[in-house]
Amino acid sequence: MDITNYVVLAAVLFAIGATTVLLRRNAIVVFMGVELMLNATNLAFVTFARMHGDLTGQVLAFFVMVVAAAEVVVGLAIIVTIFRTRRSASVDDVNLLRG
Amino acid sequence: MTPTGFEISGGETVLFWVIAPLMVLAALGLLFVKRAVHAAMCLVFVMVSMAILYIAQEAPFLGVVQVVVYTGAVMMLFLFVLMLVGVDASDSLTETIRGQRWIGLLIGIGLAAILGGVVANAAFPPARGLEGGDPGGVANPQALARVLFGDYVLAMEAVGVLLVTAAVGALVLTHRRRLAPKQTQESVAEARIKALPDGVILTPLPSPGVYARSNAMDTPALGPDGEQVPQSVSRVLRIRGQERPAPPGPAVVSTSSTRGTTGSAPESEKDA
Amino acid sequence: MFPWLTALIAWPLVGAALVGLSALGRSRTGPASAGVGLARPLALLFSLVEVALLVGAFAAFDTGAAAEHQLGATYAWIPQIGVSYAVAVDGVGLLLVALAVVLVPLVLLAAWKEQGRDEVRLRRFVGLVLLLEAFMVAVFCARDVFLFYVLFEAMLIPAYFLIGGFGQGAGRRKAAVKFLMFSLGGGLIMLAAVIALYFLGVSAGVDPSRAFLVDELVAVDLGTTAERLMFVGFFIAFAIKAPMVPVHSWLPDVAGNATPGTSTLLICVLDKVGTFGMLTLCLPLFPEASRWAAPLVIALAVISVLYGAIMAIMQTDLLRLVGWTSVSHFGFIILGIFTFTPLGTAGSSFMMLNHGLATGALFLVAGFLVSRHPEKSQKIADYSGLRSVTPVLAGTFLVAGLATLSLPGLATFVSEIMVLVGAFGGSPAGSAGWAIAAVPGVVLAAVYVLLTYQKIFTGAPAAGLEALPDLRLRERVVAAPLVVGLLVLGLVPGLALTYVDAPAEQSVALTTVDEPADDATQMGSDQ
Amino acid sequence: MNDVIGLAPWLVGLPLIGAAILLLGGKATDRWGHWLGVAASAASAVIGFILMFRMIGTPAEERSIDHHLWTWLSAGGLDVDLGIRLDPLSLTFVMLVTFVGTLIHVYSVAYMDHDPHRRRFFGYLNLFVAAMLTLVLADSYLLLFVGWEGVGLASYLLIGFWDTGRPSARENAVAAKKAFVMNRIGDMGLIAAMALLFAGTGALDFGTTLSDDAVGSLSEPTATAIGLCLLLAACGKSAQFPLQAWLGDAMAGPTPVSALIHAATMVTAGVYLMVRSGPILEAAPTAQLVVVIVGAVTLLFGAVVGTAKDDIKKALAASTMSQIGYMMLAAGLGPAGYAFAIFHLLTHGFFKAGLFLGAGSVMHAMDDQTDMRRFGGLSRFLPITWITMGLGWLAILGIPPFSGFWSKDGIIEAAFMPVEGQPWRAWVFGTVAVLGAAITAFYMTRLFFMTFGGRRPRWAENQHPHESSPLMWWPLVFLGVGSAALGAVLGIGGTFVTWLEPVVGHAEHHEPVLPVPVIITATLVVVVLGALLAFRMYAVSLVPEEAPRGSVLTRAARRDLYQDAANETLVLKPAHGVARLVQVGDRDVVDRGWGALPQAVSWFGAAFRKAQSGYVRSYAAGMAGGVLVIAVVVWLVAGLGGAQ
Repeated sequence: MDITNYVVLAAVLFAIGATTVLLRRNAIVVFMGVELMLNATNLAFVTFARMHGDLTGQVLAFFVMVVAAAEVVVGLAIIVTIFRTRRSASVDDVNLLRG
Repeated sequence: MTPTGFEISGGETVLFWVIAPLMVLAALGLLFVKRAVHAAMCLVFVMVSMAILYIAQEAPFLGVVQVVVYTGAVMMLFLFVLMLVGVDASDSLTETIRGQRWIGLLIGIGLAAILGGVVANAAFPPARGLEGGDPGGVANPQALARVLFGDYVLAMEAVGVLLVTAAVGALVLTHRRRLAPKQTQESVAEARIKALPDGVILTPLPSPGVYARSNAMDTPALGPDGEQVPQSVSRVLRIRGQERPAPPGPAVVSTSSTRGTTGSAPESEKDA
Repeated sequence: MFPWLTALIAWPLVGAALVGLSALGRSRTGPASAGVGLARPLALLFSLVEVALLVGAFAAFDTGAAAEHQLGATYAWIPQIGVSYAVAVDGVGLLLVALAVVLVPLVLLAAWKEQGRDEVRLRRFVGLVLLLEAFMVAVFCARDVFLFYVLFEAMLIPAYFLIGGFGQGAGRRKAAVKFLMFSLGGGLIMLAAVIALYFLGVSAGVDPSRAFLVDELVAVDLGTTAERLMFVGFFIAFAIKAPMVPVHSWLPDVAGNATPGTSTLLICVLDKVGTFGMLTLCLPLFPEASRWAAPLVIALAVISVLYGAIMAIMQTDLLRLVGWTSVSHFGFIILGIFTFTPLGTAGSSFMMLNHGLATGALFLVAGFLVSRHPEKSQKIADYSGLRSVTPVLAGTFLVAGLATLSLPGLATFVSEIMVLVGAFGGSPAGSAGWAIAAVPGVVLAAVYVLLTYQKIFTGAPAAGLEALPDLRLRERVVAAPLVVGLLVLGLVPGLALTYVDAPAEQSVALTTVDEPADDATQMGSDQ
Repeated sequence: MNDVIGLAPWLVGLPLIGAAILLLGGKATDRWGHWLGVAASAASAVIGFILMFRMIGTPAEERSIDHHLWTWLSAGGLDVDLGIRLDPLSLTFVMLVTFVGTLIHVYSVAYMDHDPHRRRFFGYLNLFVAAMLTLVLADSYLLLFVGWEGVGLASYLLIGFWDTGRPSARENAVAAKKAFVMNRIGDMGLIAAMALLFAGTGALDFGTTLSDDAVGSLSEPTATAIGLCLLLAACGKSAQFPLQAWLGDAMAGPTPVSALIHAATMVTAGVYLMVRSGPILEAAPTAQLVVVIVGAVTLLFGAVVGTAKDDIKKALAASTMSQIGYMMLAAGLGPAGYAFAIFHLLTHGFFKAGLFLGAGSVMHAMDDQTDMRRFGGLSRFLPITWITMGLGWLAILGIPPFSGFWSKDGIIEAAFMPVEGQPWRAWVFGTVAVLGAAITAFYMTRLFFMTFGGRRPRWAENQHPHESSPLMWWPLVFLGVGSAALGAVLGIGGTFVTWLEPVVGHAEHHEPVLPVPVIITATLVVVVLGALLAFRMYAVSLVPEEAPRGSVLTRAARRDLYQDAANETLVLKPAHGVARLVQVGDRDVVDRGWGALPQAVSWFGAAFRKAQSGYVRSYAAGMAGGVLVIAVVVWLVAGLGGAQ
């Protein structure tokens, strides 16, 4: 088997995550899509680390995880706050950005 | 796996071809399942699978971290929030923005295609494997630790600060300032009595099914006047449309009393 | 040596900051608040000290070498891209600086009562005027193309607020936006040319740390196409500012809606940047392209002369009318510059000064007139027979008007005749014909000035205007220096011509370097 | 001579100072201001006398002096000094302007006695004197132009002197504007002439431009163009055809103004310009011919108009126009005519000023009535006016030995001079000149007898005519004496012609196509016939109080041969049409064109605004799509790069 299969898998997962972000209305599911994209990236990092024989890829993946954790914390807090004021978790209900 | 030559073992190949399709399926579940909880479970599956792949790819530390951080912490957090938020119409899969579905799908497929195409067409150097690149031959967690706390110690510290900041930020964001005086039992009681003329019930709401003949969570209670009290059913059930009207007469009560819950669930799902 | 120019630039900035800062924390209301009394004298004091600085600069200026850029100072500003703070003036620049510096106190004095008792507006007004003064002085001194560009755009800020915030007309905001859009549009095109100039200059061997200095760029050969393109870029910006037909549309609206003081600063001084830029940037930097474009430019200039005059005749609004007269006069100035004769160029340089004095006087006096009307009407038809009511005002208006129609004996005549006679012997093809075509402008000028005078000041006084007060002492103090200046410069124009003659010769010499000899025979002066 | 030359600038300076004091001094000078004005003018006249006597005392070849004052403008190859040129020609004008001017100043003291703005009037008069003297003393075309426009300004101010507070105020103001604008049309010619001169000779001062070298260097087309441009200027200033229309309306000004500016001095500046520019005209025979034609046309035009006017001032104005036509005609005849042009200008200055002041005196007596049909039989009540105007009448008719005879006869003789190659010219212009003399005799006699003659007065109610105060009639006496004797004094023996020779050059003597005695006799005969005809119509028979309808020609003449209608149709209406076109074009094409730009921008903005739905997912789709596009582009570019 070719090691690049891992990268292809990562790409597919990334695309699915992106599609989730675009298609789902529930903010929490959208968030999950983001997580999926991050994980897909991590897979690619790990694979590249193995491919090049360089641990930096794994280090980067590690940092991505940490940052992702921080992001989840803040993101979910925001969702909760918004839900409190608007009683809705739909991203479409928050359209204050309309021009 | 030898340091000089690198070749993916047959076991790993099998593992990959078993896990990868399942992962893709689970990921697609994120797109297509209706309930957020189910989506979360799909994601948990993807993440655990990914941990397995990490371990297979000579990253045992990351595999463990993946399980602990993502599956253990992050996804739990998601579930907690889901619990807090509950369910609402946003779970629906009907599209409200015109054209968004096709645009999204197109972009998703396009991304997959282009990323896949790039990977397929790229000329990678011959894979080396991690042992080959580490002359010291140190096992993974230690080697990783050496890099992390050696070359990247500053980034490590910064990330620590980031995490603390995020935690504090979340606290600040979710913290609610008290706008009204604290409610005591006394004040609640006074308020209820004051609102009595408006038709508010003085007593606490009855539990669902208390005065009903069938003792079930999804059946509204009957008031002393024999009318149904819809508020007595959990909000979640009401939003999902899973509540069940109280049976009209005493004749029906005796027959449905035992099988009420199990019999009603498929029905209500059909309604939705 | 004392840095006269830097001092002239910095001093109004200090004044603007002081007046602006002292506005903080003061109450907006309150009857007879003490603050009203402070801002105006403070600003006036600053502008008068500026005049004193100007006298110093004149004393330090060597008139024998008026073509040289003097009193200079050059410091690196953004050395990475070769931008310098470089200031210096030749005779023309110095005269225009003088025009700006002299008009500001007069405008402040003229607008003394304009803002009523509204302290905040008053402070804003005088602060903006001082800010504008600093920018105007700086732009006439700038010897670095980038610095010039920055100031060229920076001037728009105070000007925009002065037009939009303090006008009398209902359409002042719209006029301010129109002004801004036109100016920014031109500025944008100019910016492209400035950047191109930098890169071409550096690639042609200019020291990258001094790559925007005009003196460095003058010697660069840019190649025909590039030179023409850059000329067009600069010229459009200057033509909009000048304003030349057909990019003049913003001017009448501004003139009709801004306060007379704003119009004075804007049209009499700030707009000179356009013609000044043509003279000191377009011609020296792009001599070949200037010659290439001259026939078209001259044609447009003459069209401006006649067009502006005809439109002025057709106006019903007094201040708009004055605005249109400027379109006509700027046409003369551009005509003189692009005929490439020492006489025409010197005439244009002189006319820049004279137009400032004459039109400034006309704007301010018209403002005095409008301020007397019970409804502050600007409609000419609302006035009648005022000569018997306000004889001094009528006389001052007539003198300002006569200056506008270039009556001999006043300075405007000298410059106009220099431009016309110079243009007649001009070297671009057909300039003699265009010069003759511009001559009817003097008749049209007589028509618009005297027609206006006739409508406003003769006949029976209009109802409600029988008891208007005549010019007050303050207003006479405003008008007197302008009138005296026009008279003195008309009888002894040498006072100013010493400053513009040598630069004009040099400018013409620069543009004739490329094609020697053959046009010299066309010039009358050589025979 | 050089010891008094320093006085010359004061000729201009004193009236200028007077004007400044009177105009800026305000009400404080109301009480004595008019006397200051008289003094300033009189002082100028005294200086003029001193200069002239010294000039007479110098040899003929030294009689042209350029007195440099200061460098006026020196830039770009044009060097013009502010300087004074003193020569017999300019001194003649100085004498005319200051002497007649002073008389009219004195006259005005009484004439304007009741006007509350008398001080301002004298300020303007002094301004006029200063400007007129600048005009004639200038040593360059540029400085001449200063005076040229200066007198235009003074004329504008004085015609419109009564521009408020009277029923006719607006009309006066319009008349003033008309005069100035029509003068400006002429000034265009002077500006163009200066441009041509500078291009051709590189200078604008008389000393250089009129020298033989400079004139010789001009090509004939250039010289013709310059000559025609100068003629245009002269037409504007001297009310010559086709720029004559303003002069009649200019009578809206106070009568002394009409006498000084619109009869004696300013309107003759055109003739001065022609004579001064003689060398250039001589180099351009075509231009000369046009000058003569213009003079001849105006001569007849003014004379015809004069026969029909009932307004005494307008009749005199038409006469002025006609007389200047004579001078113009003479000025176009070359050196032979110059001296007589100036001579006639001088005598005309006296007798026409006298006639105008007399008319003013009559109006003063008749409560500002100007309609001659309301006069009649005034000789008994205004004896001094009658006699002085009678002298003026005889002078303008050219009856020997009154002064008009000496100058006008010279012009008629010069008109009969043959021109080489163009034999028709002498006959045509000579005949026109004689014909003009006949018509002049008719309308002047008509004017004189309608005013003073007739047994039955046609006055309005409550008229009590009385002779004016001495301040008014003494000037009349001086001018009357001048009208009677000046011609003989200067004309017998050719004194005046000799005096002017250093400037205008010596005319070679030709014989007219007819013998001189024949011309004189023929002229006198037609003049007497014309006068007798008028006498029969207006003195013997009764003059109707209302003007009869008259023939077509009479009606046309009454309306100035439709000059205003012609201007209206040929110039004003088309000009107004052009102006409307420009105005509409500016609003609908230029302004709207620029307005379309922001409109287009805002249209695009509105289109793009729809994309700003506010839905985060749409934005995310946008971003993702953007990423996709960039990825594709990078991939393609990288692929291409890799292929190379």
